[in-house]
Amino acid sequence: MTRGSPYAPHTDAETEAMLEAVGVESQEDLFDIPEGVRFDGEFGIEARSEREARREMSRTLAKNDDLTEFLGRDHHSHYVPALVDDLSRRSEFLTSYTQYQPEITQGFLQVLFEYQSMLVELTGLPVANCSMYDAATALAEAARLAGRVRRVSGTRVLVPEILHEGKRGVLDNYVAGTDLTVETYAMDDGTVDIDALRAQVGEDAAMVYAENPTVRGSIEPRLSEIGDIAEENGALFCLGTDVVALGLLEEPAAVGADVVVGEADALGMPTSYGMGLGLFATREEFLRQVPGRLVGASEDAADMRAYTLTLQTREQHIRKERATSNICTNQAWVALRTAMHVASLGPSGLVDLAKQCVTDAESLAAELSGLKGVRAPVHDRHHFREFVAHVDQPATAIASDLESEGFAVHVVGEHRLQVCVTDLNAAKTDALVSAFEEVL
Amino acid sequence: MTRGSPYAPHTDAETEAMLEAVGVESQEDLFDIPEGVRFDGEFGIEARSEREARREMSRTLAKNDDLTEFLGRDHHSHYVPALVDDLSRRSEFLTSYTQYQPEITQGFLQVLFEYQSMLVELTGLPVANCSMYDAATALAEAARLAGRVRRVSGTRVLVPEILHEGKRGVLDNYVAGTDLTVETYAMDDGTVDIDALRAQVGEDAAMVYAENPTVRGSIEPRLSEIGDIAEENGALFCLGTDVVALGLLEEPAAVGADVVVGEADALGMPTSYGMGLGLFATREEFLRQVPGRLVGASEDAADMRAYTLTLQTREQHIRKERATSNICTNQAWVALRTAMHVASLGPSGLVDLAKQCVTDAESLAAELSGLKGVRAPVHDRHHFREFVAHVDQPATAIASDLESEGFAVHVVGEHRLQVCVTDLNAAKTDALVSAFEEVL
Amino acid sequence: LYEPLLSEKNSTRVETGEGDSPLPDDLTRDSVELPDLSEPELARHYTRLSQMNWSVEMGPYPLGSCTMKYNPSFTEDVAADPNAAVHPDRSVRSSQGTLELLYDLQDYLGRIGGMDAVTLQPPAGAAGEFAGILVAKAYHEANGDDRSEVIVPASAHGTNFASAAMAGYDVVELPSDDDGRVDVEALDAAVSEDTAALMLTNPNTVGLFERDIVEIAEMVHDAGGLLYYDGANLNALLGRGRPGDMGFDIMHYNVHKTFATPHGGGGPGAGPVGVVAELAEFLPKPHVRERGGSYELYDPERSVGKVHGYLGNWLVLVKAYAYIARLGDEGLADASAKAVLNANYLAENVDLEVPYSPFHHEFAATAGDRDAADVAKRMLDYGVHPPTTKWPEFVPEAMLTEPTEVESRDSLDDLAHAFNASLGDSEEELEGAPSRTTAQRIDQTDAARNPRLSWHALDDGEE
Amino acid sequence: LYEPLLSEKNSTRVETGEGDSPLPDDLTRDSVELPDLSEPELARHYTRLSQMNWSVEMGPYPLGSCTMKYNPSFTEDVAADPNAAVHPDRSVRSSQGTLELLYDLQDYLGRIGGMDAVTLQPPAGAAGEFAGILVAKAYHEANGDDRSEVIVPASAHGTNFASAAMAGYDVVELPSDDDGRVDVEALDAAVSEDTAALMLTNPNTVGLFERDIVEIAEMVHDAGGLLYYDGANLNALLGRGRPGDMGFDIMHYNVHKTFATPHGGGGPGAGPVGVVAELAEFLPKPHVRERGGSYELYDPERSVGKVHGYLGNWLVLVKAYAYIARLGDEGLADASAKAVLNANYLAENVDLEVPYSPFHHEFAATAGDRDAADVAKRMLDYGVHPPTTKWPEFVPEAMLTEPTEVESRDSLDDLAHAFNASLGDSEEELEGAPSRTTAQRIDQTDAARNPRLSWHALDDGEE
Repeated sequence: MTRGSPYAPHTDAETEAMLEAVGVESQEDLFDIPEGVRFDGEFGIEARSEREARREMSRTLAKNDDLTEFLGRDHHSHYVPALVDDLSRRSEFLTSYTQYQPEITQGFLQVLFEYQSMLVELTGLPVANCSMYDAATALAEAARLAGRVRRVSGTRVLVPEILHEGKRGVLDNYVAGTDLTVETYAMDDGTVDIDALRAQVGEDAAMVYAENPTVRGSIEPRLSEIGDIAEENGALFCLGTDVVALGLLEEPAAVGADVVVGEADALGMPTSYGMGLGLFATREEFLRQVPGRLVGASEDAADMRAYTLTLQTREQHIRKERATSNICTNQAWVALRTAMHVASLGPSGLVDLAKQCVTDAESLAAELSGLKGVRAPVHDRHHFREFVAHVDQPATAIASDLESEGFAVHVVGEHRLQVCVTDLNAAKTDALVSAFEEVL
Repeated sequence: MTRGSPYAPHTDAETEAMLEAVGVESQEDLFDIPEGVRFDGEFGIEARSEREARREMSRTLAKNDDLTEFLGRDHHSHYVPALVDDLSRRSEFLTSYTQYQPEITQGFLQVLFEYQSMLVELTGLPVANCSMYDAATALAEAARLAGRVRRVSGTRVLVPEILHEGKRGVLDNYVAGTDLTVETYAMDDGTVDIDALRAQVGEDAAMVYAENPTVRGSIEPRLSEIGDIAEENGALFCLGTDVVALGLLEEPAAVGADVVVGEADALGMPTSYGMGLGLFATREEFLRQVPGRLVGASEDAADMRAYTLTLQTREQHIRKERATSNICTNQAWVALRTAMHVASLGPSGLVDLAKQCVTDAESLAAELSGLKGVRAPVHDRHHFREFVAHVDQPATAIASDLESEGFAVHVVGEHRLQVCVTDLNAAKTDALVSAFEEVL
Repeated sequence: LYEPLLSEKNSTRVETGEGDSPLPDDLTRDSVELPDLSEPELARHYTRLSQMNWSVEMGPYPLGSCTMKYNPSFTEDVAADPNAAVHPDRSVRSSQGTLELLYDLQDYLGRIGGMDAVTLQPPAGAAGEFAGILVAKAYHEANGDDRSEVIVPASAHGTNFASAAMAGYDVVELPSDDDGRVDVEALDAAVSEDTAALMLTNPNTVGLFERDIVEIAEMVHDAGGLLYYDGANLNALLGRGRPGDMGFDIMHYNVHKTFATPHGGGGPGAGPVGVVAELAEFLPKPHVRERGGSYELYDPERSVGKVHGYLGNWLVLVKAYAYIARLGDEGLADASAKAVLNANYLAENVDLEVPYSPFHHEFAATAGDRDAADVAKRMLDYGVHPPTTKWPEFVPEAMLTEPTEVESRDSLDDLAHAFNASLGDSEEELEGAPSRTTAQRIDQTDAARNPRLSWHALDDGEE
Repeated sequence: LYEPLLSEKNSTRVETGEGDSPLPDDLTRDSVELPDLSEPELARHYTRLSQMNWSVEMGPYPLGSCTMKYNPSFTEDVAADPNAAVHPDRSVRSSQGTLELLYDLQDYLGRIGGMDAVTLQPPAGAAGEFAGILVAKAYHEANGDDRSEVIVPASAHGTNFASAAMAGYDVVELPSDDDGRVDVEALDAAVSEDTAALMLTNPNTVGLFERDIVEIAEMVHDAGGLLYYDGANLNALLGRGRPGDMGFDIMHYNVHKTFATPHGGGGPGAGPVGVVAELAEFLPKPHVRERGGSYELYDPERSVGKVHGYLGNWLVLVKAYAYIARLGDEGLADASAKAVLNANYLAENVDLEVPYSPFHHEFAATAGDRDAADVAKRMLDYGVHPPTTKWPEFVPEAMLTEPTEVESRDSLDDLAHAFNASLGDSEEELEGAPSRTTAQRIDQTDAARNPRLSWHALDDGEE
């Protein structure tokens, strides 16, 4: 019926009638583009049928090797219940816009309110926004918040020397336009070197950032001391974590965290090449400095509870260059999926999954350590999902050989591999150990 | 949280409270089963997590070889637009029951009304029901209808000698409890031998059944003569076809068909191991003899148009042993998918797809005929989707060799293969021809 | 809320001769007129229609005898596995995955019903009944035994009568006794050498277990007849009792009831049939068996033949398998426990008399001096789906209610509230109901008297 | 219509020490309290909530500047391909499928925008703006050129201001001229050796094409500044004009607008950034390139570094690719044609003055003496989603309306009716609106004055 866009419903007759109603002769007459900058429409992109587009893309994607991934490092995934796919794909959620008309978008607003509530529960902090892009941008926004709040006078942002390069890169860019500077502090056996940190921090620190677990999977044993150090020096304590770890590890509020950032998409999303969901929670006193959207409860004209985006005067579409952030489109639909996944797990399911992250990593490390030429974990710490293994042979060669056997692991040093185990690959740990034996 | 069924929401505390409200001590107390026939619950079926169940079944299904199927013979499929999967899976459609409360099931009723309407348009007959199980049961119900209607006095059901064995088998069973008998008539070069049929039919015929296209893919050139023969002998003319063929081949009503049966799931469903959707359409005069459900338009108390199941006094839940059929649960959701697919194609799309069924079969037959030791099509007829090819070598051996090359075709005789091409495998016809060259 | 028909939005008539036609004119129709809309318009049409439809994911669906449980999402994903999309005419060698799954499902169902062999071919419960009765008939014929009658309790599902009649049997209707169960004396009188089979539902259609089942089985067997189990109410018995252990010879399973495959607004279902060993050779063809670690199709020696063109509703069977595998022994037994608990709890909270008890998964309340159908329509206004009404007929103004195990106590309380509030409303309110729904009360009489079964049959001026 | 919070249905507090804990107590929290519900209850919760939400599959969503088009279903299936579920730390060798797709999308976007190199890393439009401004900054710094200002028209999207400020620039606001376009004289006065960049949307936020774009580009370039194109309105230009051809040096694309990826109630989006050849070495790292038939990641020589932890919103990019591949040249050009036609047709039928024209894909009507926000609320009662209101600010009581190409004439007529009927209603009706919606008018002031941002913050007694 239609030529051109299959998603434009106009029949030729309708187009004609509409042109007539508008009072022009052709579609071209509606474009007010000077001749010199007109374009002839020839991009050289061939139109495909739906079937062809699917087949072609499916073939392209099939060029990704079929590997069992033991990969983590800030991008984790767990088994996503079918319920989440099914319900999140409902077009009422998937194809809706930001809730600028709350009276007809109560459904999504309530889901986001529930998502915020879950993060409030898990972090112990009373304010959680309804998403940042990912953990890296959430951390960077936390630093900018530290730079804005009145009680902080310093300008130095302290981050651990072992940090995901993506986080560091984004942080550097986000603070480049401010008077903040970023520096690293030392680690000791995989977690914070408390004494070194204490010595380094000083009164001109704006923020101390630490992670639990670290990007290496180590569980930080002295969190509250870090919080104390930050507080004593008038700096904010920003804690990086993820939504599963929050189910078991120390509650951030209890160790003095002022801001919690991290990845929430470890629940709700399949492995998706680094696509994330930045969680961001903080204290009440920083409410008006929070970046991103917030959903609040209110009442409607019939005095029924209703939800709405609120405190929008922080945002760019109102405050322009004085906004707390430029973020506009966020990761709302990912947050919806995460909330669904958390709800599917329930409290026991979440705690159990988190425990499994500890025990599975522990077991796999022990099994690998049983092999000649491997020692794991390298760090004398408890671990969450992942750990570093020392290999006597060059790590790159082993990783490459493992890839030929169908497994992917991280190379994190000349003789260091990093291995991550979740419920998605736990059934394949024996096979991984055998492959190690094969290639060592 | 729950043990036992993951789909029963009861917490232990709730179960206790509910037992107390009912006034019993344990769940077991609610069962009034004599001791001698109680069962201990040990089926020996192990419970799996959702993830395990999916993985296990996915592995089992992966034991089906990855073949490109050139298979048809009454079970056809075409590319199903993503829209159909997406919308048909909406739980409001998928998880609803038969529309016994029409006031809250207008949505599904309207879809079924639209499905009926599409079949009315395509068959030219004014009454189409909203589904039979498949073409075989639809044919068998047509014969039973012929046995019931007043204007038919005969008892012989005439069917072509070339007929899908499933259809014949079901027909035999459905008429076994009646005074109808089934006999075959001769074919001539793949379609009805008109003279033989005329000679055979006689006044005691209840129904003459013919197909267009036949199970071999041949297009019947003398349909209206068959209709005339049936009419002249006081028998019903039942025509078997499918929903795509209806878009191009002669309109059943125009050739005198009294009942049209066939598969409608050639649109709307993936290849699904023979799962079907029986289409059933007939003349107004047989309305009260129609098996299965009918949706009709009516008005509600506000005088708005509304839809409802109607003429239910034909059905088993009202009429019991005097019902027109025992069918209760039918293929409503498949009908919904078929209607969505027809709507997605639109009239041009349907006609074009039907034309492609003719041209693709023709081209492939010509290409195969170009190979030494192959002649196709065997029948000097036009073909729809599929055709029979003569092979000099034993057909079974060739089919088996083709399977090793990754292709499936039918063996329909010692030296005969049947090959079916649709938009799903059309891109692989060159590869099939090459495989033939390889194995000949 | 009103959504025009597709045909009212835009239709086009296309001449088949337009463009190149690959066929001579005399083999083609002239033209075809169909709705002609773009994908966004269709997406909205069907989305809006879906929003005008009740479903089990919206709330309770307590239709007695229909067992409308929650349909787990993941079973859809399993059925959508590309490896499940295979043609039935593939070679057995290249279909091992499908055959293994079917074989295992035969096995599971056999265990669950206490049956020795199971066919998966019948595409719905009624087709299963028909297949089962064909098996009985073939068995008697093989014994040279000419029997003409099938006995069916008056309270049985309508399909029992219809299926027996389709197979050519005379149907003998059996009254219920005062307790709502099979009248054993009446049965004794009815059973004879003409009895091919007795078809029973157990628990029966008011939820009562047929306590005399062993005696009943003996009576039928002594007369040379077979005992047929209608699986519609099997959800009440999962893990608690097996038809095979009670003396049933043949049974069907309703997978969309007991095993939570989605009902799809009317279907597709699947109606596997289980039989005792003696009857296995009569099952429909082909059947799946295992030989030396691989699976094959074969025709049982004295097969009754076909009840479906191929092997039934494959994709439905996949979902049933997934459900059974998910629940396992413990889940299945819990399903029946919670189904029965829910029915009892709900009945406790509904202000209606329930004449027959102890019931299991469902109960037949009586609306007394109110019209059950009107009460049901009024319940729609309270935002729930009402129970089955006016059936079974021996319960006056019956409201046959089956909440299933998936309802929580909260939702049962809501349901009870809807019952009780409706019962508290005036006759006028009941007769005027529903008023808060997509459509108000629909004129069924006019629909049947003046059938308009397609958009062609609607007057142009009609709205 | 009211759905309780998950927490109001059932919550449980679980002690982490219950059962075996693999960690010492001092490393764990004591307990966690979360909603505790079964799958059927969750399915109903989210199904009901979905039914309380407007979406583009329900009807028109004519939010000006938001380009809410139909999102083709098939793109979801492509994104759900198991082979798309890969980790970014895989080796390049084992990620060739992903890299090829990204590379081809870089290429497509380059062609569409007339740009020489494109990064896909920014996870949203605003992130794209930020990345683009970082590129400009790096370019100037590389030239030893210290520039402190970014010029932004007063009518620009708020993100332009915020993104420039985030990068450390002073924002210079440029007034519109009387015709609603860039005031060229004011620009001439504003441009200086401090000008790092001018950020422009074209067509601008009232749908007008900046006719003087070539002159504007020259002015900015002559002063040593760069010209930045905000891609929010690119849907108006597809196949008709390319930012690169107009003199823009940097641009971002909003894939959820122009390329129909679903907006997901707020995101995720993706904001690829295209640049001219001279700026390619500054793009974020890593970048995808092709070498001898295979694809690899590399760091551009003077890369600005990272704007996302990994490579952005991969699954969104997959959907954008699918959309572009489906439409091709002809479809893309038709999209802009129909988008512009629809806006013009709708404006013709709405009884409101449109002060600025000729507009393209959107128009800013003025509600005159009515409150635009009230008119919008009243439109909700007529069953449509209203336009963007009170923005851009230089249009009094603006109703910025963008129907996009996916609306049919019928749906535009319905939309016009909703406009006109609302305008015909009384002040009381407008102020009391909406009344036919899930919620009535919501108190925004109270929400902000008394923030309740989680279920913990709600009073127990509140309903």
